[in-house]
Amino acid sequence: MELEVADLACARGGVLVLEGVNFRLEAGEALMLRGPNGIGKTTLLRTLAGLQPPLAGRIDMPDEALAYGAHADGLKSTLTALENLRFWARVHGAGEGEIGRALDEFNLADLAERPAHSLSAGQKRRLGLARLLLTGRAIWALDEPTVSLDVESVRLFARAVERHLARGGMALMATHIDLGLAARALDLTPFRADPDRAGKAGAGKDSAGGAGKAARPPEDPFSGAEDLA
Amino acid sequence: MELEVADLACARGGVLVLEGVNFRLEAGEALMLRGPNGIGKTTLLRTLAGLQPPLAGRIDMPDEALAYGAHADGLKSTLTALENLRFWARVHGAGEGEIGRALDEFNLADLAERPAHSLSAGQKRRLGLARLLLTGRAIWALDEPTVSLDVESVRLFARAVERHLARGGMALMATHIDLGLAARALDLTPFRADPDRAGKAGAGKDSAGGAGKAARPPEDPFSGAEDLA
Amino acid sequence: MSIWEYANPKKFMETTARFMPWLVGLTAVTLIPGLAWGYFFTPEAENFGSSVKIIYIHVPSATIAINAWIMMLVASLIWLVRRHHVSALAAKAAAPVGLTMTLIALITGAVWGQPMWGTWWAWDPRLTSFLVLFIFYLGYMALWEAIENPDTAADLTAILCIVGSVFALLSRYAVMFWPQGLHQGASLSMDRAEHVADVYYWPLVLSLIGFGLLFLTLVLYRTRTEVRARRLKALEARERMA
Amino acid sequence: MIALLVRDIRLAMRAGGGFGLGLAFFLIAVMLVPFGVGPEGGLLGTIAPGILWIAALLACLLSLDRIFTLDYEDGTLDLLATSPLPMEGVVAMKALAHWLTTGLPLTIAAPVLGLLLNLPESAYYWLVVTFLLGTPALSFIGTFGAALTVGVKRGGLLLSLLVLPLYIPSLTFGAEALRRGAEGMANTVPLLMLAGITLGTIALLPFVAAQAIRINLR
Amino acid sequence: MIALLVRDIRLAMRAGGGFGLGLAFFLIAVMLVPFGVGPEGGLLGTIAPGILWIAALLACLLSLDRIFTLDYEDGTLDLLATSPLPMEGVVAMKALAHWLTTGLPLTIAAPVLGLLLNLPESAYYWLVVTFLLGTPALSFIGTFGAALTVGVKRGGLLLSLLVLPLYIPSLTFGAEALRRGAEGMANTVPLLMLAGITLGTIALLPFVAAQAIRINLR
Ligand code: HEM
Ligand SMILES: Nc1ncnc2c1ncn2[C@@H]1O[C@H](COP(=O)(O)OP(=O)(O)OP(=O)(O)O)[C@@H](O)[C@H]1O
Ligand SMILES: Nc1ncnc2c1ncn2[C@@H]1O[C@H](COP(=O)(O)OP(=O)(O)OP(=O)(O)O)[C@@H](O)[C@H]1O
Ligand SMILES: [Mg+2]
Ligand SMILES: [Mg+2]
Repeated sequence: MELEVADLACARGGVLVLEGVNFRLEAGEALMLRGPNGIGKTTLLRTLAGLQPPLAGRIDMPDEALAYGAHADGLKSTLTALENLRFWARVHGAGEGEIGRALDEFNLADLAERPAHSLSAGQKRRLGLARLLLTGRAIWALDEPTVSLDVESVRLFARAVERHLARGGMALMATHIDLGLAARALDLTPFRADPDRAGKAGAGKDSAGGAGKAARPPEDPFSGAEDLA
Repeated sequence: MELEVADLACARGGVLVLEGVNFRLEAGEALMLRGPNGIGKTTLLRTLAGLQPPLAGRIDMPDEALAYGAHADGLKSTLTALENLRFWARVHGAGEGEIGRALDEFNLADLAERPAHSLSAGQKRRLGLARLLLTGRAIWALDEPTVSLDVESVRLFARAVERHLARGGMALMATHIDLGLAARALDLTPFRADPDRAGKAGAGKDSAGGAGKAARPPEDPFSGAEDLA
Repeated sequence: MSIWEYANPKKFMETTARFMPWLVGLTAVTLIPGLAWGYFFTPEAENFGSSVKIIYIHVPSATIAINAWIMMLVASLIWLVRRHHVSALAAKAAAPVGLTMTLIALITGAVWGQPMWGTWWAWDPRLTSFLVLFIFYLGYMALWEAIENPDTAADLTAILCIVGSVFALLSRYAVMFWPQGLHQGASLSMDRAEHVADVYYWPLVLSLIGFGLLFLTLVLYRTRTEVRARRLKALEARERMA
Repeated sequence: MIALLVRDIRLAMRAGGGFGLGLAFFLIAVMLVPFGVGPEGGLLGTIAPGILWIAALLACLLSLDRIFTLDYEDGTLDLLATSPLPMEGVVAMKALAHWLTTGLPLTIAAPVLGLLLNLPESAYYWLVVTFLLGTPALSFIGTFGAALTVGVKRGGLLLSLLVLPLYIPSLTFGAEALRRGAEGMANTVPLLMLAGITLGTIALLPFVAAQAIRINLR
Repeated sequence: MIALLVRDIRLAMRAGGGFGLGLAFFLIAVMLVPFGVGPEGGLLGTIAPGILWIAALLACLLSLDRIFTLDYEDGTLDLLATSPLPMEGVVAMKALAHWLTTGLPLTIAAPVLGLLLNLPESAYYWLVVTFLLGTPALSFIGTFGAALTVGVKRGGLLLSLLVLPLYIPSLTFGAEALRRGAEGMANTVPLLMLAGITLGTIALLPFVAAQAIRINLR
């Protein structure tokens, strides 16, 4: 099993954000996505999760292999922690045993019967992370998973990731802090889309077909600047 | 100007969370609130901000001296960054010059005309922090201010805090990461409310008036367990 | 020794535990004979037929339904002013009882209206204001249910109860502008000779007292349950922190 | 999929979840009519079929924005979209849960409200029949509307605006079938149309709505 | 304080902000009536005053949960509570903004809809007068209801349940004054009551609502 991303371009709110993203991830590997605020980490992760189509390029991985963890945790505040996990377990076909293990792994056993709205920010986050174990999926794509976590919980999480990798899983994380994991880092800064490129290309002569290199994102038909007048 | 907290007790969702909190902050000082997830950092900050009444104890500070920064940023997603700031400036009576300075200090000038919903997580956070400069208040009480910020923005923020302290301000921050500020830390773990105390006292004989030491939070009249039958 | 002492949950539980059985007994000895007397030992009215006997349920339940709201209003005020937890819980406990009484009055009224007026329902001012009361009970209970923190819920429902009372009075006055309706005037008041014949009078009084006691019993029972529920919550919270 | 249905119904039953409130709104909206129009029985009886249908429709409408918006705001919808459940199934289950917690209770309560409005005796049977045939369409159409507006912050009003015109055929046929039935006239045609609309929306709209959600998440 | 008013109106004008939607709902709800009740002119004219008032009330209702919930969810309300503005002022401004973006447009649009419903000629003057006198109360009462339910997730339906009964006096007096006015009868008493309720709610409810918000933030 592997994840290969080739020449990927993605947009957010109609604006081209990243292009030419290339990387490869093998079983047991983790990749940390780095880059300043607004570079496009969230955009990239959402594209990989299939929530938005790539503008260009390829994403090669098996179907239904990726578990996405977003900024928001997807918790129902009136359900208890356990009920929340049980719902996701049933959606992904996981059993009761796995729920118990997920609770233990994130030190949530004491909070199992509490409604989610009465948890503190970090406790909620832990619950959101526990869900990952129930998906049974190999590729974890996580957006700032450690937000609000205290030092101890960060360690719990790092250990959970290590175990996941040891089982042959993969992880892809956007984070600004150091988790102490042995992982490659991928800085997204070089892939920032050139804001001028689209305009320049559109001004060229062969703008009719957009049949340039396949990996180039298609031109925005409105980006030509010369006939604005 | 100073902030003094004496024997403070606070509750969250009707449950006593912290008691006997004591500290003192002088002009130019910063205090980092530490403690594991769920210890009560958010609860303490909300109490200081006056959003919930303390159960017992004293909070001594001038009126309207505290600016609160919560987990949520209080941004209107359909307004632009500038419009958002301008609203808060008018609420707090700050002028246009201060808005410009706040934008500069958090490197937001380029984003000023963007609607807030099109900002990335870290950009939103920066905008939320810029609001603090417009309140003109001396005590900043911030709940995990650096969530989602990249390294560069954390540095911007640290510098803004330092400038605020140099002007004679104070800061009180709950955070799990190290900001590189010269600041005292206050670990909240020792103030965790003793879960048995309330019950024991309630079971005692003189539970009628609750007229014990003034600093003690009043008994929860329902905590006596003996005649549940 | 002040009456406020009973606002302490512990004291309240002890005291009520002592006289609950007596109260239940007293309710039984007024309500059962009252209703039995009314149903089996009064003559049928010449122009009302046997349907007149519904009066022994209809009038007391209607009376209690209104008074239950007034009791909730008073309890809410006490909670807001003196912050006695038991009074908040008593208001909460009274709502479902009041709602049920309102429902009983509405249903018996409808059942009675069919033979009397030839219709189950008419938009008569009195009936209409009763329907409004029904809605107020529903809203009050829904608000209690919707808010998790019990003290917050107590505060907000108390505010709703007070504001709601004002608006309930206003709407009562508003429907007076409608053409006057079919409903009976006062039957027990001042000049009873004019309204209800003596044979119907005493059983009615008895069942009124019975319904009053029934209300008291139910409210106390439910208040005790609410106190226990709160204690359970406090205990759970304690275990959680430990 | 069943897990989703169970969860949605459970959420509706929990504090603040909205079960019963649709019903309460129906009751109140019907009650308002005499306050506005005046208490005269004959007039009320004449307009009762239409009023009941309109009120049911508005009660449905008010609960529509719970269908997806909560799940969207707390991130659940993103996670569901990446889960093994097909989005079409998710949409269908949500519509079904909405009907079970709104349309069905309305159907059961409608006869009581008919009493309040002096509905003629002959109409009660048809009241229940038309509601049973018609309300599922309200839920499925509403779910489609909710899917369209899921990205709009507090889109409740926009949602109403989009959905109300789509409700007009169901309303017209439903009220017409009820009125004719009450007067003892033949009402097979409007009844068939009503059922047809319901079947059509159940069969087709989940696919369209699922597509709308995918576009909105993008 | 003016800043708050300006901001609220501006937010309402922005995409998805809901300005105009209340109006649209009013339009559609009134339009539904002929579909439900049947197109007969005389009947429509008789019920028109009541229907117009009820529709206005429901249109108000639908936009109530925007008043505080958005500000609560994104943290603005916490920040406003710690700002120098008194909470009473915040509440009053929000109610005023709500009226300016809902009640006032409704008042202006109502005569047009009166045409659709065959409202008798004599009624148009009174339609505008009763709306002008009555709709501010709807906004202020609604703001109070919104303050009570601000902590309840997606409390829209609960809000309706709480607020609708509080609307009954305004509705009854408003519709009665309109009906009497249209028939050339004396309507000073209901008109005075209508105005009295509006003044009373404007004077008192902001204080109560501010208290409710403080309790909810706690
Ligand atoms: C659904 C229909 C009805 C409702 C909601 C209703 C409601 C009420 C209410 C609210 C009261 C006032 C109790 C009090 O003020 O202490 C009352 C009393 C009474 N009702 Fe009804 N009623 C209904 C139908 C009827 C009918 C059909 C009759 C008989 C023809 C009737 C006869 C009476 C009488 C005799 C009283 C006692 C009056 C008094 O003591 O003040 N009611 N009802
Ligand atoms: N709806 C939108 N419309 C237009 N631009 C947007 C929209 N949402 C985000 N953007 C822009 O797209 C870029 C990428 O945003 P993204 O959220 O992917 O960044 P990020 O790397 O996750 O940043 P952060 O570390 O702050 O979370 C940013 O410059 C942002 O301003
Ligand atoms: N609504 C509520 N009802 C009951 N208990 C609550 C409620 N909200 C929070 N709590 C509990 O109160 C305690 C304090 O919560 P608080 O949010 O103050 O913690 P915190 O120190 O800010 O944690 P974090 O670092 O995770 O943000 C926690 O144990 C939490 O579970
Ligand atoms: Mg991001
Ligand atoms: Mg916190």
